[in-house]
Amino acid sequence: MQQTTSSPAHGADPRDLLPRDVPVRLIDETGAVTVDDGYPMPGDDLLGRAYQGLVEGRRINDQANALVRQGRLAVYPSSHGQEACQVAASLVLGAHDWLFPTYRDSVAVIARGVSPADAMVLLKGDWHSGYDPREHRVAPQTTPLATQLLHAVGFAQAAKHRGEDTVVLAMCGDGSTSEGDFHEAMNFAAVFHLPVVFFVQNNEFAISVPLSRQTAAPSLAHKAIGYGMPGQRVDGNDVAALLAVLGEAVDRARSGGGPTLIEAHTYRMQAHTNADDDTRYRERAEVQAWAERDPLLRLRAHLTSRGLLDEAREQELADGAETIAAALRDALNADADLDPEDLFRHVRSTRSPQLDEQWHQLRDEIERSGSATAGGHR
Amino acid sequence: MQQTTSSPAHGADPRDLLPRDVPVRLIDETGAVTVDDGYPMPGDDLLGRAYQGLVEGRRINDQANALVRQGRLAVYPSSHGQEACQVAASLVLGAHDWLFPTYRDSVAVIARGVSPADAMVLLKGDWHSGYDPREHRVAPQTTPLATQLLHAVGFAQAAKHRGEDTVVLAMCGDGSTSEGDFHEAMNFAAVFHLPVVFFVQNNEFAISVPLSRQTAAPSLAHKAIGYGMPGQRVDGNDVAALLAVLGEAVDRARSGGGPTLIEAHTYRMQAHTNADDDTRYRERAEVQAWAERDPLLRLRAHLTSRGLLDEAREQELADGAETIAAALRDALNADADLDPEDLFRHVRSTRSPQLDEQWHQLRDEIERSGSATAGGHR
Amino acid sequence: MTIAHDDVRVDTPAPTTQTMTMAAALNRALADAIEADPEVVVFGEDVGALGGVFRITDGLTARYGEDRCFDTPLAESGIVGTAVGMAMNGMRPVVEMQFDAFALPAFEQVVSHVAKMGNRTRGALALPMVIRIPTGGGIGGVEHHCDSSEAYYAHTPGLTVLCPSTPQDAYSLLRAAIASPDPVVFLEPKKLYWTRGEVDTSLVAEIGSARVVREGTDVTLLSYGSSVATCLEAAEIAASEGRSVQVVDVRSLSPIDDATITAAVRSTGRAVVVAEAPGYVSVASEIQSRVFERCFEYLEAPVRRVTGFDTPYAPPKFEHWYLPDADRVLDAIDSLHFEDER
Amino acid sequence: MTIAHDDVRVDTPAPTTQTMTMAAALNRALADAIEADPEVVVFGEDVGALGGVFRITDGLTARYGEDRCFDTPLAESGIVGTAVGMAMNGMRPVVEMQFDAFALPAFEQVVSHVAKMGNRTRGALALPMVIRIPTGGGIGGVEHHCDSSEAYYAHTPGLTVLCPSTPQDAYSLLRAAIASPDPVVFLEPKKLYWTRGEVDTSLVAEIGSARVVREGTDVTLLSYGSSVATCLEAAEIAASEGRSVQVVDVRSLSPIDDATITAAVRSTGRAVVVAEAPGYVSVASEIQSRVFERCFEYLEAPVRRVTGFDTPYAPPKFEHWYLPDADRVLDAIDSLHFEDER
Ligand SMILES: Cc1ncc(C[n+]2csc(CCOP(=O)(O)OP(=O)(O)O)c2C)c(N)n1
Ligand SMILES: Cc1ncc(C[n+]2csc(CCOP(=O)(O)OP(=O)(O)O)c2C)c(N)n1
Ligand SMILES: [Mg+2]
Ligand SMILES: [Mg+2]
Repeated sequence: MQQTTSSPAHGADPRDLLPRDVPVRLIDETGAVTVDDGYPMPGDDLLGRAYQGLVEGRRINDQANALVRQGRLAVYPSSHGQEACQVAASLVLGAHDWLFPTYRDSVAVIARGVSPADAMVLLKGDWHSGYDPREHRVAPQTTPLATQLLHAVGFAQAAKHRGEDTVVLAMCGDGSTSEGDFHEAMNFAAVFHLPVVFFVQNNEFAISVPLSRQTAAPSLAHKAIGYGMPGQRVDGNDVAALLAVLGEAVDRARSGGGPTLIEAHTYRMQAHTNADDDTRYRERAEVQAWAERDPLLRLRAHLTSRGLLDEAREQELADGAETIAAALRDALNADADLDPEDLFRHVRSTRSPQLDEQWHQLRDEIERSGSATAGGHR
Repeated sequence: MQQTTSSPAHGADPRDLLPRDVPVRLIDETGAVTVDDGYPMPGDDLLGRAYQGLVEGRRINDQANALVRQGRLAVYPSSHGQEACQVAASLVLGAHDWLFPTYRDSVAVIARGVSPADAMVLLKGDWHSGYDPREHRVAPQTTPLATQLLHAVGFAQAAKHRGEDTVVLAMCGDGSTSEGDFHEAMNFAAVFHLPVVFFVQNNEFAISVPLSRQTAAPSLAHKAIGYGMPGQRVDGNDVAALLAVLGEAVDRARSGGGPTLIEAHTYRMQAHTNADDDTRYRERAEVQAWAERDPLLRLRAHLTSRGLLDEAREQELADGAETIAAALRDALNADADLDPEDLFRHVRSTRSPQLDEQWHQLRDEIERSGSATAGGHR
Repeated sequence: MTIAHDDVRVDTPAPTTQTMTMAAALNRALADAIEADPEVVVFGEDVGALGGVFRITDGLTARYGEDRCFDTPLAESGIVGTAVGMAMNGMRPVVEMQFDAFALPAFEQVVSHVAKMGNRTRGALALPMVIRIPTGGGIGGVEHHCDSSEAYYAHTPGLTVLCPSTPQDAYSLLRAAIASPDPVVFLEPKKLYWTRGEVDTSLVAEIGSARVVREGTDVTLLSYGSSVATCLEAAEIAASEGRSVQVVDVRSLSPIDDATITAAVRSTGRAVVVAEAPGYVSVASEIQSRVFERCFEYLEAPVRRVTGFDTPYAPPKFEHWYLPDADRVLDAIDSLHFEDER
Repeated sequence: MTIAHDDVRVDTPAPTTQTMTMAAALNRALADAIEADPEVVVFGEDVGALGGVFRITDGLTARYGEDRCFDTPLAESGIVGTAVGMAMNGMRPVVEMQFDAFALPAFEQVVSHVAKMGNRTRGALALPMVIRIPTGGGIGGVEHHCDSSEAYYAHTPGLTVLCPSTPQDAYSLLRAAIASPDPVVFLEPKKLYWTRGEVDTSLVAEIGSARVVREGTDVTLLSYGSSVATCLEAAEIAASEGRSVQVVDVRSLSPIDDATITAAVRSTGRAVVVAEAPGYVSVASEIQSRVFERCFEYLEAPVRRVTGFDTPYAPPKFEHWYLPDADRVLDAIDSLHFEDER
């Protein structure tokens, strides 16, 4: 393990670590280009792929919400409105990089290649996680807030130890920056100078709690300097800006420049999950105002105005998204074949005699009841 | 409880929250004055009291070390070299303010009025804490790192709730800034805009681990902006600068200006505790270099050059310190009268039947053994 | 009289006894405590405008202001740690953790300070504070939302640990907890939040006392929280099979009411301990060993325990296999060497 | 052959059996593991240049470089959380917590991830990692330096919890822990660090197995860690009084070796469980209830437990009253209804 610790920037002005006063933006709300000296506009091809991701991501969010209403998913924390962040987080990573997502980042997980049905296993309740993390290099979606940031750091440390040039992108929400683990993760990454990009989706809320109750800082990205890493703010509904800012951070990480903290300013357009009632804590007008800044509409306007998108392509993308949604519906409408013995597998690699006893007890119960679906026996 | 959350500085430049590039200093290593536009030199009377504190603090550190060697104290984490921080932390507080110290801050605790013997009860092993926190408004010295910072914040929140103008000064070391609780405490204090002064004694080491392994930040005070509070750096061996910088923060807190993070650059001149062997991890030359910046010698030179200190006064102060040391010696050489039943008192306000049973069992054992000092009975 | 959750009124004197859900009873207890004592403050994540993810703090901020019920930053150690500081300074904080597993970041504060500050200072800084934790499963929650963590707290000297099984106890134990000069971990079985029952708001429970909730002569079921209902269900079935089953709600997990428990088991000579948490090193195994110790000469059969398996809590679709149910309790009863079956 | 701590050599083939302290045995186990497997890394607070506050990692950085043994920032959740990430990425981290109480900030990572990641991912990300924790008292340490926290870990499904009582077990259990594909909490009794014994470095212990350390026919003492010595001392005294005492070192606290324990107690019909931690909801009470359950028909008397009191750990000057000693164990033995005393 390379234990090079980066010493406080010698010569360089520490203020260079501060984020901009205004979030980086490359495409404005009307779809028009905003030229930025520091960040180039991503190429057309990348923008096109991003648009496809947005269309599919939006469709997946809608479909998952519908599946909750139909009782096929226990719960779904939608990223509606945050799809630009989701898609960019996936597109900036190389095949051998790793993503560390939260419960809200299903769209990013799917954009990495995980099948929507596998990504939904957790929320369907068939198991705690439904994909092999190694296959698409995506860690299990994490619920205990900010804890995954430390896993990401350790993961990067192991990669660096082996001399691999893996970059790790770790996601969390604005509320999660208040947790102690956020602090420890940022600090470890900076002290060990690791290839980690911390990507905070500041969607203004942690369930019901607004950003103003999470922090009094000028911005969340202003925390970076306190760890000695650069921080940057970006318009979280501008996928072009996200690709540029995240891309730069990934490049820096890969070339040995250490970690970066990026705050995307976005908005959670729907309730925290279906179990939440957001009318209790925010005005409809506020939500409405953000609808105008929709990431999908914005990129559509941009691409259309530049002649990169026409109705035929729109239809093609819509059809593709519909196919994905249909596959997800089918998968979730099918009842998985669950094996009660799974409860006792993987507690440890070797089953203890105690767990064996417990499994035998359950097996007897099930046998007596004559069916594996009923728990009881009388 | 006033739940005013301070919103990200409107208008004001967030960069104003950054500390200086160079720590504030009012008296240099030779004792000469360094004029500073931002911070006035404390008055002669205050400097005089500070000098007395330094002399007494140094004597207490020496005496406690001796008591460890004699086996009268189990352990002593000395603040030798950090006495300026210790004394200033106490002097800037008003009678109704509160101090939240760590295990290393015995000199600060004593400077608040706690008797040295009471302050040493923890280290002697007679109980976990030896003074009534309310009497001198000093929380128990805390060992689990950074945890006391949260207590300080909650304490200040309660004071604010009652409309009291209490200021709380909370101390920790450089290493402790890496703990999650440090982060959560800073953040709560800033979000609730509380009258807390966070005072970090950066003595370059956390036991054996040097500052470079704790942080890659330009300075620890650079963390403040990430919470939206001002940060400042100060020469931790210059008691005048400490009084000025801490005093300003206390004033700000008292007048509703919210919390401040202050980093004092100092040095732990001795091993972490007597149980530590610092030759394993640092060069003698480094320690020697810091001896030249001794806080006591520096203030002595300053006061002497200004005619505020003469040999008679020195002798008087030395005698006073010797009286304190003698009292400490006497107190620690006396064996406290320990009552085994104390084990069962204060576990809860009312003793449970189970604890009653356990006490009766112990009492029987002791009675059978015929002596409360022997644990056994055969 | 059945009143809806939203009907809870505290401005005007309410009748002493009402039917309400456990959630409403808890809400009422918090409101009454806030009214009764100006030092009581309620805080945590989403407890303000939202009223908590389970709506236990519903309406408190609206009625009593941000001063008395407010949201904090998202940091559990921060919540518990600042509560410690407030309690040191004369307040009575009642904090909410959102789920069992999300109380874990505060564990150092709980063990090293909440449980020890009073002891450390010889009572000078005893901490009158309550940590409310929605506990347990049976609600189809995804990972981290259904754990039972009472063993961690009950093992820790210095903590009082309570767990109600009825709306009445929810009310009167929570009032007792808030009134207590000592720190209390108050475990609220999520599964029971929407069960209804009579609540007499003039009752304050006694900490450290168990309650016999059903008399019986053949066997004693010892339980707490959501498992009490499982025991009552099992007792009912057993009765129809001619077996007289006594049910004790332990409810005070620390300190525990040895007297009531011991008397109950001695009277029947047989006992089963039932709880949802994994059984290994658990409150259930503690109760089991205490009963063995104290009732050894009275026992006709070994004391049994029916608990969650020693696995991580099951995914929603596996929950029905995981959770102890009445059948599993009846199986345990059947194993108690009854003469009529020998 | 008695060799000093500093003499541990790993560059050249050492004789298989040597006399050494438990501290040296642990150091040797770490060094041998680092040499045997390039994926093993050791980290924590002060484990580098200092060699750990107990010198267990002494010399590792000097010999194997910063790559293999290094200091971290002062943050326990950070240490355990990054270890989780490393283990996810194919390494075998062995982390040191400085004292029991200072492992508590990492508790959420331990319970919600270390214990569950393998389960969550159906074994795809089982975590081969070891958390070493110096445990227990008897060293005159001030508050927070003498706690025993095995109950917290043993209760948590998914964790393996080990606790050696001899230098040999320290070596061979730690090697087994590091070799295990599963996460292990490895509790090192501080009080025993400087006790000496023979260590055969060719031995790797079996996780999940208890060890009969003294044969006896009248009563079985069940114990682990520093209490094993207390039991052996009591057995010695009892022998001089004509009582034949068997002593079992449980050593694997989770999973536990029911077979050995049950057979031992059945052979004597009497048992006392001895441990230093507070007894309430403890590993001791778990063992006690398991023995009651499994040996009920064989028991001549109730199983007793001798444990720490249910109070915060005592200040140094009170420690001799707090800690279970041989006399207290002998008292418990005396209470076991021996016929010769009836
Ligand atoms: C440690 C912890 N505490 C509390 C929770 C409960 N919880 C789940 S999501 C959430 C809000 C998170 O807000 P944020 O980090 O902004 O992410 P967002 O949901 O907005 O994407 C809370 C409090 C949790 N999962 N983990
Ligand atoms: C949570 C926690 N982890 C570890 C320790 C052990 N420990 C005691 S002091 C210390 C070093 C603290 O360094 P620093 O904060 O710089 O304070 P200093 O000792 O230099 O005054 C450590 C690691 C502890 N007391 N608490
Ligand atoms: Mg958010
Ligand atoms: Mg330090």
